[in-house]
Amino acid sequence: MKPNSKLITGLVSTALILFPGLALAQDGLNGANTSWILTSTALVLFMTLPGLSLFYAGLVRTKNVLSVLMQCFSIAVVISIVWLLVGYSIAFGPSESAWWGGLGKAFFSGVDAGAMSGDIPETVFAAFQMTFAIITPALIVGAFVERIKFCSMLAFTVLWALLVYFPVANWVWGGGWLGQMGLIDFAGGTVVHLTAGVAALVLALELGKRDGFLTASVVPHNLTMSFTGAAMLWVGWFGFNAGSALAADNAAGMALYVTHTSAAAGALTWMVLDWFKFGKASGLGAITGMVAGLATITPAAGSVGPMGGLLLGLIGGVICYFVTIYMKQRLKIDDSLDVFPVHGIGGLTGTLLAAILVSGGLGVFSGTGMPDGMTVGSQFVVQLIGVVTIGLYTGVLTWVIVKIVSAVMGLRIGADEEQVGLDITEHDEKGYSM
Amino acid sequence: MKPNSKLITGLVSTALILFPGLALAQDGLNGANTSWILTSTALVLFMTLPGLSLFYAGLVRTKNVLSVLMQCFSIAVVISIVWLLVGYSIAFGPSESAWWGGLGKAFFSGVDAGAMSGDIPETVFAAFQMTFAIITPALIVGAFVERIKFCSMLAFTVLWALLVYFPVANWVWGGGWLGQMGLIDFAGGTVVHLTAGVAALVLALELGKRDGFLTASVVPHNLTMSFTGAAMLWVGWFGFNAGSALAADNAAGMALYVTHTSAAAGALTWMVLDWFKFGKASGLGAITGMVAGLATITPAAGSVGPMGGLLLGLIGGVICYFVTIYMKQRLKIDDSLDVFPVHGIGGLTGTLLAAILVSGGLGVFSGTGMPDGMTVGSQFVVQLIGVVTIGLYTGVLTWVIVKIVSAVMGLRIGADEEQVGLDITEHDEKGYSM
Amino acid sequence: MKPNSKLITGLVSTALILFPGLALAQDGLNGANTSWILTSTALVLFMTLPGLSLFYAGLVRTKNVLSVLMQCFSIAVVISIVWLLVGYSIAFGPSESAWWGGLGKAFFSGVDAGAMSGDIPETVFAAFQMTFAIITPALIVGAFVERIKFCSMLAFTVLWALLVYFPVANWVWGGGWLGQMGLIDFAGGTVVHLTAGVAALVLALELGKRDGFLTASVVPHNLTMSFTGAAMLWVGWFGFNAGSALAADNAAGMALYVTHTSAAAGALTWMVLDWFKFGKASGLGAITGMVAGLATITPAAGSVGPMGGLLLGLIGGVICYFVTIYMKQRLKIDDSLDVFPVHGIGGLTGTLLAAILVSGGLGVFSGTGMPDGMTVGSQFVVQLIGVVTIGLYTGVLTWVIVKIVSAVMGLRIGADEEQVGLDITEHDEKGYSM
Amino acid sequence: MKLIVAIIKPYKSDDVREVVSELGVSGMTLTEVKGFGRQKGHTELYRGAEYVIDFLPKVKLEIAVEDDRADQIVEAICKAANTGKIGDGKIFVCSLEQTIRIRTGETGNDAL
Amino acid sequence: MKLIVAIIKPYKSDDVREVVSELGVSGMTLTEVKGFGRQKGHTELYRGAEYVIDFLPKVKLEIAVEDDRADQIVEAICKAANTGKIGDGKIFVCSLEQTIRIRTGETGNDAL
Amino acid sequence: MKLIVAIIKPYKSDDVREVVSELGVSGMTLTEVKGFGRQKGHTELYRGAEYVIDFLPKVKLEIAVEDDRADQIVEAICKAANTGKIGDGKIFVCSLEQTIRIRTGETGNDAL
Ligand SMILES: Nc1ncnc2c1ncn2[C@@H]1O[C@H](COP(=O)(O)OP(=O)(O)O)[C@@H](O)[C@H]1O
Ligand SMILES: Nc1ncnc2c1ncn2[C@@H]1O[C@H](COP(=O)(O)OP(=O)(O)O)[C@@H](O)[C@H]1O
Ligand SMILES: Nc1ncnc2c1ncn2[C@@H]1O[C@H](COP(=O)(O)OP(=O)(O)O)[C@@H](O)[C@H]1O
Repeated sequence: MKPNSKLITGLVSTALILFPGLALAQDGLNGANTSWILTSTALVLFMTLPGLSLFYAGLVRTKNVLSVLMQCFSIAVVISIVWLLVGYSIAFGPSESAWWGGLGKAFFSGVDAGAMSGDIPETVFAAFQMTFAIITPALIVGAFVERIKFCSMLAFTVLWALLVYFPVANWVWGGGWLGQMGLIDFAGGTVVHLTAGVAALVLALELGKRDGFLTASVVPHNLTMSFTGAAMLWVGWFGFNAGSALAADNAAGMALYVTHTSAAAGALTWMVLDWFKFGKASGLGAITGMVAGLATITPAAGSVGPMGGLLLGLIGGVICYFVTIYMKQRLKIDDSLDVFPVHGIGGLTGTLLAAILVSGGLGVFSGTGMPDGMTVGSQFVVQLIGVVTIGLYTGVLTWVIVKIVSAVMGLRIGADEEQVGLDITEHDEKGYSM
Repeated sequence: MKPNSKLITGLVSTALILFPGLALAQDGLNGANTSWILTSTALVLFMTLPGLSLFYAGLVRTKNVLSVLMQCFSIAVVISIVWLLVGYSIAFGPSESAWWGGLGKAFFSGVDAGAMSGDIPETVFAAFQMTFAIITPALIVGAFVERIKFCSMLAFTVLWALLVYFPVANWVWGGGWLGQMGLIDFAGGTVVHLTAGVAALVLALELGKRDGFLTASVVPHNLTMSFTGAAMLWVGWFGFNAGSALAADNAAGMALYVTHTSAAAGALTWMVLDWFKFGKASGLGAITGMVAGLATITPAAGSVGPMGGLLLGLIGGVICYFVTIYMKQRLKIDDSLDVFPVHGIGGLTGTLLAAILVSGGLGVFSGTGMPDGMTVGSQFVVQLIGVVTIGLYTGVLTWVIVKIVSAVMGLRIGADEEQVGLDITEHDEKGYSM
Repeated sequence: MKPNSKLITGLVSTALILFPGLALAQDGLNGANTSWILTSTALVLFMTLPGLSLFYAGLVRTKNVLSVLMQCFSIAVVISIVWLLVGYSIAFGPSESAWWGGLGKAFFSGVDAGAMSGDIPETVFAAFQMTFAIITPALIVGAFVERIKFCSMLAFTVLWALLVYFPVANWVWGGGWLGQMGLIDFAGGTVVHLTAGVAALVLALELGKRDGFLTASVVPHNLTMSFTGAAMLWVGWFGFNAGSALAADNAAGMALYVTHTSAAAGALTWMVLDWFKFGKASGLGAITGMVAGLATITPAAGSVGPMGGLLLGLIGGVICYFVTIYMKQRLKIDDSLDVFPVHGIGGLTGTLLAAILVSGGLGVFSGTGMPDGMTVGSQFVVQLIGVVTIGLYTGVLTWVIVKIVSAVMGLRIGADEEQVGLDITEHDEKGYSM
Repeated sequence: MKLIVAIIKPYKSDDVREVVSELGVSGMTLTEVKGFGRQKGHTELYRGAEYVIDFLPKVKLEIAVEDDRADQIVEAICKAANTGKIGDGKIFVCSLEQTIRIRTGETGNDAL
Repeated sequence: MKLIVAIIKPYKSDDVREVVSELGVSGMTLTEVKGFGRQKGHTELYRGAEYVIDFLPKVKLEIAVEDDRADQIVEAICKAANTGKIGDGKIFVCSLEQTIRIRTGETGNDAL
Repeated sequence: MKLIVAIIKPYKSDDVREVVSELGVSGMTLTEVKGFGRQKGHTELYRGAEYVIDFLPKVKLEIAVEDDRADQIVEAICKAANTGKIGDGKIFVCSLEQTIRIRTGETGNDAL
């Protein structure tokens, strides 16, 4: 494809002299997209550290605050290492298989300073995806806070990433079978939120309830901390969703806008529902609704329009609200920080609704238009297949991993340790010594 | 304007092959600018959530900390929804009127994935501007903390945005009459800070003083929280001011630099003044001076040079310092977190001084040069008109809105509730349960 | 170099019509790089405010928390002013000298809205570098917390920046003799971390120990605050290292990725070592290891590959761990927050190892390849010269400055003030009044 | 000597300090406590669930006084801390065997 | 009247509140305190160093009761707070000369 | 038995704990309190305004001891907590009617 007309060559070099900025564009690098994905990588890491960490840590009791921060932090640490060693390769490696990426890029072999992924450096793509691999197991933390052994938590996390997250990421985003089938999951409704939610549910059931569950002695110790973390999640989510466009373009812009709108709609929903149910809008309700709105829009952020984003936030908000209550009040499952009802159900709802709201024929609620050769019906079937298979796969594998870890090293700390709190028993530290 | 020479077309396609990064430049998209405004949008949201929220929440008493966080958060939520429904259209809609944008873009109609605003996607422009629409009413929170009803606060906010913020934004930035007149307001000295400051003053007067005002029992409960928020404001302000260039270019660079310098100069001023007055530099003084410096530079960030930025920070710092003292000690007005003296006066000062410091003939203090056909005098008159009309308009409209809300649902909580604190009475929650 | 063929001119204007985004590329501006460095500037400021401030403030006792926040904040303030007045010029001014930049750019003269630095606006380059000049003295804070006079601290900071930081920055990055010699210091292993570490050591020795040093009464008052700050440091470091590429390109991508990996490796190392030594992984240990990994990779972030980043984090982690223990337990030096063992030793280690890991012939551990005309040996000698001269220069100059400040205004507060705490004695404020 | 222990509503502590200062009491010690009593605690919301918090924030003031001034001071506290609403609190009076001022070693009434 | 002061493990406070409520005690005051005793404090890590923290978190309950119910209540607290492990805490009983309910001015047993 | 209540400067609490431990006292309870007294509180700044904070941070130590060791211990505390500066604090001594160790049910001196 190299042009060999002398004139053209001359023009091109002239252009390079005139527009030095273009020089970088050689070899296909798009600096603008690179800039935005570098930024998005920072934003998504920021979601976990400190965003999610603070959000979760504020919701537990004082005696466990540091253990939650450490759970999130150490997950980021070990996943980062595993990502380098094999994770990236399993998820995005060059294998032809529709089931995993193979080990061709283990140890980042071949991912040197010159490697490209589309029009951005491969290192940038790999770093961006890594931040997703970090936050997904970190989301699960909400299920097992205040009672899990630190070492078992780490072992679980590594196994879970290897057996659940990396393969599923391959299926959907790495060229695997679900992606080939046309599953719409822009930024992780299934890959991230559904897997995390289902895993959380399994863990909550296996671990059992915290001592004092559903009594006033288990109230959040610091809602200002949770609020701070929630606000960071909102901001960071711009990188999560708009970064998933892998470009600084119109798709990114729309993703950012609908993401924001859905967050606001989810928060509003919870405020209104709390107001109806209890006569007051609670702060924790508002920020939880925000997370529900964000989880719901995530798979659909590349498909829906502004009003579609509003709708998703409202619907996701309502559904997550009632599932949260049902799980806690009726089923009495101690998914302590409501990972399944908020992330699992939110991600599931958004993934299914994306099939509808992507349609270009919904008037003011129109999305970006049905993918080629798809109808709302056929797309919905694909989405359903995605949700069901990923949900089942995650549930079964998580259960197996939990059983293994449990057998080998035990899962739950003793009752005495639980009284004292994990900060002291697992880390010999206290959050506050004021 | 379409080129029809075959040769040129050929060259262009060749160029696209050679420089794939350019493909995005089709249809006028500038990826670099898009990248920076996406980032700026995140930065400005970050200023409100968690920045300003923490800054303000740390300054109130423990029993009201969560209510302040909720005020800021819920303002972000409702304004985001109103923005989608009509706000964006009123501020930046297509109407020919010099007074508002009309309803042509209500429900974001026409703002689809292909819509552009200049060389960035319209969604990005709209999202960026939305973050300004969020922070402006959030700034007003400082006036009514610790004593306003939550529902009245929400009603006030929505009405105020509709009747004050969206129209004023149109006048100055949306093609309205003040913009046409040549008012210099780069990032919101009048649109944001003056309107917020004046509204705060009106609300403070209408609401009356907090119980315990000016006694030691009303000291900030957590200055580390305020410090954290202030630092976030500083960082986020880079998006606010440098993002207002709507491009990643020299104007953005200069805006960022002068913004930073003015923040530092404002902080230094308060430290020195505190030192002279009390023998010690207080931390709260330093961060307040920083905000004063930032508010002051905001309208002028596109006009002044580095030393001009320094000067603005110093002057704004001094003026805001003494007005703050005067309002509190002499007038005994409980504008609780000093919104008017810091933001109102800062924004006003910067707007007026922009007329002078924009001039290219001030030696080392030169700015970017007078706009075409303007002299310092004529520009100053324009600035004065802007400040006076926006100030008056905001004052009157705010007063009317307050009276209406007050009549319909009441404004201030009861004395007993004030004793207990808004966290419990308005939200059934506590900030800390440590 | 101006093309004068009519045809070409015509084509170029056509191109500008076709690709309006290119218009900005005139005069050599690269918008993508500008966007990323604007972002990086925000990220690096974020490292100091609030990142490092919170990291440090959480580690001191309640009575000194605000003083630490104020130390970091006021350092940012005064350095920003000094940077504008002379600092930028000394570090990056136009002088031909290999020892300093001269005063040609004092008061930012000539740095107007049109000035360029490479393909980004000079204001952006200057702002980015300023954030480095801010964080370096802020790192030193860790050595003197809880016992230094506020005014002496400010005087020391200004003198130290003038006599140590600005010149050393010139030597390495501003065209000075070490840069000419080929010293590899991508983002500040010597300029930032080594200078800060050595200065910290000198100050710790001169100031003496805190009352209660090495007893349980001097435990961190709020590890959740330190954790929050540490997480912000991690995120902000992306701007620090990847921004140092001064472009949004492959070098930036690799720098970001290896930076992240080294942070994770450093954290893992400390967790494992704590586990072996004490039977538990401590949270403070984990985040300290993270900082050690980050300091170590900093000079090498432009030279090593992914596995090289892992190695650096592991090695830096181990070395910093044992030096930290040795300094505290054996030498009983109260470098209170371990600036020397973490930053000084980390920066030194990374600077030396860069000579090896830059090599392209290390298989999976290969870096970007030896610079032209260099061997591992010759490069190592250059690195050694850099480390030794900068270390010695910093040590001597810091000692002189400390002696001068000490003689003129005293350095350490009185024993009574130390009991009461700096928040009250130096600022008439308290961190918490809950 | 008597030790007067008053458990009152937090926002009343400044008022009480003032009245007893006026009566010549030169010192007192304040502790933040949580009280359980007839006054109902408040409800807290947690994601669709409601919890009743039984313990309410109160302030405990301890004031050591000479025997003959105890009644007068108790009365003054009672007045200053009274709002007429449930939860106003209690005053307990114990006998104090000895008081020592650490700085001087003074004992008894001199130490107050 | 007696003032019963019980220093117990923090997580036992709800249990104790319940049993004494059942015995008709209508109020009590809780303070978060730190206890030093036979129970060993824990170790804290700080960057390669270890510190022993001597003081452990405890809760102090103060309950004013009529003389004749004191023994019964002390016994009940003892039972509810007992875990059989070192550090369970202590109960101290002092004599109370007077009690006043601030709201009503009632005194003595009526004020409890 | 006696209950010794010492209100001291916070940074003196370790010293006091040490000396009384040396005298064989095996336990004590510490509460963070705020003291009002002859020692002047500090000034706090708030955006151009100044407030005087009357209450200063203090630490309250409660130590139950056998009758015959009370004087000796009071004296030791006095010495350890003394700085000679205003605000050193006070020691109050009350009579204790009963002490019970929750873990074992022991009473009286055995429970200390
Ligand atoms: N028997 C008691 N022993 C110790 N403290 C008590 C007792 N009864 C009440 N209190 C304290 O007094 C406070 C107020 O008591 P409460 O019964 O609510 O109202 P009132 O004082 O108006 O009767 C309680 O919150 C508690 O702190
Ligand atoms: N002599 C004492 N005076 C006051 N408080 C005491 C005394 N001895 C113990 N305590 C309190 O009781 C708590 C438990 O005492 P400890 O000796 O640890 O165990 P145990 O109660 O099982 O003997 C201590 O933490 C302390 O708060
Ligand atoms: N009458 C009192 N009753 C209870 N506590 C007191 C009394 N007087 C002083 N205190 C406590 O003792 C502390 C020290 O008293 P202060 O008058 O400041 O100094 P000094 O003990 O040197 O006379 C006070 O802060 C307060 O906590």
